[in-house]
Amino acid sequence: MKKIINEPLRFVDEFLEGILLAHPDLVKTPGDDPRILVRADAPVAGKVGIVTGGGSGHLPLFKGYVGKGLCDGVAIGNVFSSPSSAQVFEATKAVDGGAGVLYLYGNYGGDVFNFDLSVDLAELEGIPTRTVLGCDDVASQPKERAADRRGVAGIIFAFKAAGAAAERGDSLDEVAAVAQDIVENTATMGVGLTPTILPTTGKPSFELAEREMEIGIGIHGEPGIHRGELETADEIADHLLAPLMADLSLVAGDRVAVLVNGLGATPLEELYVLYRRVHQTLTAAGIEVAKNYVGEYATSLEMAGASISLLKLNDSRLELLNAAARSPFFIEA
Amino acid sequence: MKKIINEPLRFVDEFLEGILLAHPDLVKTPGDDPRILVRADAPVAGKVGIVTGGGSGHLPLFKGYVGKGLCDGVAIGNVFSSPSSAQVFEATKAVDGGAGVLYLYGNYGGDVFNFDLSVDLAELEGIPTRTVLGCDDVASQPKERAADRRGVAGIIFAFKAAGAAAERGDSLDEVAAVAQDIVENTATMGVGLTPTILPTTGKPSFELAEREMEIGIGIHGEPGIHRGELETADEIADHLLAPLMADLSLVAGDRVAVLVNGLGATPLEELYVLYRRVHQTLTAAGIEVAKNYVGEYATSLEMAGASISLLKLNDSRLELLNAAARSPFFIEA
Amino acid sequence: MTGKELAEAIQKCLALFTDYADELGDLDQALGDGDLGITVSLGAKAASDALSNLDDAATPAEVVLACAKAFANANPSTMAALVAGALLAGSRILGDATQVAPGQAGKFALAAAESISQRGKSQVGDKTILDAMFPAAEALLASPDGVADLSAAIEAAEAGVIRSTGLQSRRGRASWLQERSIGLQDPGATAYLRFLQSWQAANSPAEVG
Amino acid sequence: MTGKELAEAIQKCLALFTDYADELGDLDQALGDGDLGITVSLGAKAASDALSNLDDAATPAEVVLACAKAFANANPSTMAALVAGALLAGSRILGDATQVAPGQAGKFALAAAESISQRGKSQVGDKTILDAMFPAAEALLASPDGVADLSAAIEAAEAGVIRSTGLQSRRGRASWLQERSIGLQDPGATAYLRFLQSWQAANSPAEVG
Ligand SMILES: Nc1ncnc2c1ncn2[C@@H]1O[C@H](COP(=O)(O)OP(=O)(O)O)[C@@H](O)[C@H]1O
Ligand SMILES: Nc1ncnc2c1ncn2[C@@H]1O[C@H](COP(=O)(O)OP(=O)(O)O)[C@@H](O)[C@H]1O
Ligand SMILES: [Mg+2]
Ligand SMILES: [Mg+2]
Ligand SMILES: [Mg+2]
Ligand SMILES: [Mg+2]
Repeated sequence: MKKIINEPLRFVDEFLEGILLAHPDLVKTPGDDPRILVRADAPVAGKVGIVTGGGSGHLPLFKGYVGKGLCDGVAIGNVFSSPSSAQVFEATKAVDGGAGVLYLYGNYGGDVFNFDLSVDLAELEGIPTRTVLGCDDVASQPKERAADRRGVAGIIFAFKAAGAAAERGDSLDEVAAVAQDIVENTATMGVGLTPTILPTTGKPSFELAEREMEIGIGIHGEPGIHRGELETADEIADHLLAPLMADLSLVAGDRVAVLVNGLGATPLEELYVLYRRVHQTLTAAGIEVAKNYVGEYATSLEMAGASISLLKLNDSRLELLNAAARSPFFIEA
Repeated sequence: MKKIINEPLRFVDEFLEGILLAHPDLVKTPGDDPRILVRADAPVAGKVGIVTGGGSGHLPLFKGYVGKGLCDGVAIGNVFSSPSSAQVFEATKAVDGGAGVLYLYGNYGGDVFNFDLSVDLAELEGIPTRTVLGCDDVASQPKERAADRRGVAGIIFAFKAAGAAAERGDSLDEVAAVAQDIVENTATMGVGLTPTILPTTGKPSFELAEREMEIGIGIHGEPGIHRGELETADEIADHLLAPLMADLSLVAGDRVAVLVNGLGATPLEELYVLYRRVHQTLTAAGIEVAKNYVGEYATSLEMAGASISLLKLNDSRLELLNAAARSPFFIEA
Repeated sequence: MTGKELAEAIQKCLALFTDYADELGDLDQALGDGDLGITVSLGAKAASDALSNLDDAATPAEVVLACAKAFANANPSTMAALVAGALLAGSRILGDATQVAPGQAGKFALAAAESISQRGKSQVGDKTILDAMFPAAEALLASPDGVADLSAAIEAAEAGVIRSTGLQSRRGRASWLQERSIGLQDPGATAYLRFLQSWQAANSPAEVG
Repeated sequence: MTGKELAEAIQKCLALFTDYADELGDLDQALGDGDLGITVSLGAKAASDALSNLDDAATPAEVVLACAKAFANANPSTMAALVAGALLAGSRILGDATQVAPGQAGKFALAAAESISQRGKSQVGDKTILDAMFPAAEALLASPDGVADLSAAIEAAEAGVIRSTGLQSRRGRASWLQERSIGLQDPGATAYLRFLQSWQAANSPAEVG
């Protein structure tokens, strides 16, 4: 295990302390637990608050999407583990500006159980909440069970759109509806080449042979749907893209936003090689790429690999993506 | 070799095609060679142009620093190899707005020889040029031979400041003086944990044992100054920081900009663990961190490791860093 | 069994239980994300520490609640959240009494299983911890004298683990493997079995309560 | 030797020379960035291709210029830039003549070495390609009949490679190793030696020019 860390059990708190030291102008912690982080100006009176959260190890997810035009607060747990309900609730109180709070996070059991407990705590304090789950990984369930899919990189579309809706003054139900609309029109698929090593155990999250890849892998190393010989970039792009296009029933004339996301160790150069093929294939099919994101948006520590996400666009979705936003990791100017 | 690529010899052109497809609003290629890239609005009449360049494999360096308030153009070569003088010259012509062109790139023989040839070509066409070399890696030469050091991540400070100076209308000599001033006040030191594999040869750029690290390594895998057992994050931060503080003769009351840069495969979490220690150490020494950058700014494909750069600040340097800038990879809003 | 005795029995059991952390982590790696080993080690340590800090006069229900709280926050995860809720539900069986009454073990186990079933929207056959819990609870309920119970419960839990291995996972992370989950052993169900086995090994069978 | 004959001799030489690409890459890895193997393979291929496209009537100088241009652009790098400049300087020795005159090899080699020395601000003893080039040029100049030349030049270049291995690199990437460069063999000097050896193996010694 080759990591630049100190005591493994202090890893999460230490990188969070680093974030707080680096960006005091953008984010703060409401109490003294660095695992709860809210925008520097929280709570924003009269604005719907958005709280996200989940396990550590996915930077810039989740911490990186706290800011103006994005989420208001985040609670995160140990590497790949949920925050506690108490932490979620603390974030909730810190961002509540009187217009209610949307919980927007990935569909993982641990997170769901802990956020749901916080829903009850918030209700007791008179803070209305709504919950929308990111569930974009098409490799995890067939279309009929789309709501049971796990949430991966595509959730950033929902952060961006719901964050913009909240910023312009939409009500809690409206912001939740925006998030739900985005989630239902987002599809993602990933490929893994090398595993993540968990800092606390020192063990790889999965094992692949020297020339193997795994299509459909989850961002915690959850097994995928196809393991085989490493393919070329174009073949991989085709493998990932075809199910996404089918899932969203894309046809000529449609518009999409594309996210080519690196899982941690894959060079940006390779992500652009993938993007090239995705762009060419979509364009050839008469589908317009109206917005694109290429880089690391949701990682899995030092996993090598990538994911491709598509969001089917209409005018209102695109407008929300293009609205101004600013966090330490994400700027739309 | 586990890479998401197609034909290795097409790797560079393909990722550049991807960049051009993704960011037509920000960058363009003046002819049909994707290795030459200029800002979408180049040439900007009356403005000093800045051309940079070097080998591929360092994204977001160099391509990522072409935009408003940054460089105007770039010419890049094969992985870790120089662009040709013809390519540098083509970039020069495309960005020349009548106020001359600054060549600002890292101090590597291949680059120097090719940029110098282009200086002659530009002179023949009546385009005045100045050259400033990034030479911030303190591991490569002692202080007395500072001008012979190789250039690494710290060059982004010079891009940012010189770009801002050019944008506000400084003359060619003034922009060159800004770049030179920044270069002379920048110091960097890096650590490598795992090597890069060159796509064309499939060979690692160096070899380290399972628990080894190398301090002072170059971004092409050039050997460093100390190879030893992997240390904790805090020990590594201390190892890298002490020579930088000495090199810049920092004392209590000074202000600095800090760049904690990932070399490719190192998770952002680990960079923040390093930043935490750097920030704490500098603060404890009475040195103010007035600006910070944490992330991947100059990489070496999938090398695991990091570098720390310091820029000694004064008011004018800080003002230039804070000026607005925008490229596909770098936004200062 | 008083609250203090219960706390000691739990601590002894947990000391053995954490030896299974690696096994549970490995099983969770094959079917999920591999963190169950951590959840179990951190959770057991937190629960043990919480019990050490508890007043000697604490009732059995208070002992269980302290464990629930500690386990929930140590490494929050599916298992932590479900177990914490299950202990909460179980604690209600114990009421305010200063002693665990004979025969309460079965009711406790059943309430715990029902809580997980409700919160997890899951049943026996979904290949979760419940495939071990419900059969074990039934075995405990079948004979109220506590002695036969634990061995029978362990047998029932083990049978549940084995039976469910052949099924497809329908809940949680493992469900994403779809038909590829068939043949892999459920980590949560195994954790429950190992917990019962640790209890038996650590405490004389008669002490089960 | 006509331009056409020269072009063929170069192509035969380059075909053998590229076999050393791995060795040169490995040496460059130890002292630099490991790309010299690529520079040499891509450069040799580009030069060979350029020569194939050249008019049969091309003069020796035109042949050399075509190689220079191809090599400069194939994989631009220190070696590519220096070699291209060196060939340019050497081509001036050949003038407009349609034949390479006997004895011109030495003058060519010296002009080439001087060009690199000037552009690279480097001398013999700095542990670069020049530590092989200057001694070889002197050996070629010492006996004007071309036959003895090449073997003597190879010997001189080899001695230069060996001698410089004990020195500290003072130019280019290798200089950043400072005293740790001592004992490592210079890739550029080795490349020059391998080039001469390839020439000898590919072409009968008498053909050297
Ligand atoms: N909905 C559910 N109902 C009951 N048990 C569940 C449910 N989801 C998961 N489990 C149990 O939890 C175990 C995994 O626990 P854990 O590793 O903490 O989950 P995760 O890492 O996904 O948060 C599974 O083996 C299964 O026994
Ligand atoms: N200034 C110089 N003068 C002469 N030769 C040089 C100089 N710098 C480097 N070299 C030669 O170039 C060789 C390395 O070539 P190359 O691998 O192309 O360099 P790089 O990869 O650093 O661009 C060295 O082994 C040395 O012989
Ligand atoms: Mg988990
Ligand atoms: Mg090179
Ligand atoms: Mg798990
Ligand atoms: Mg080299």
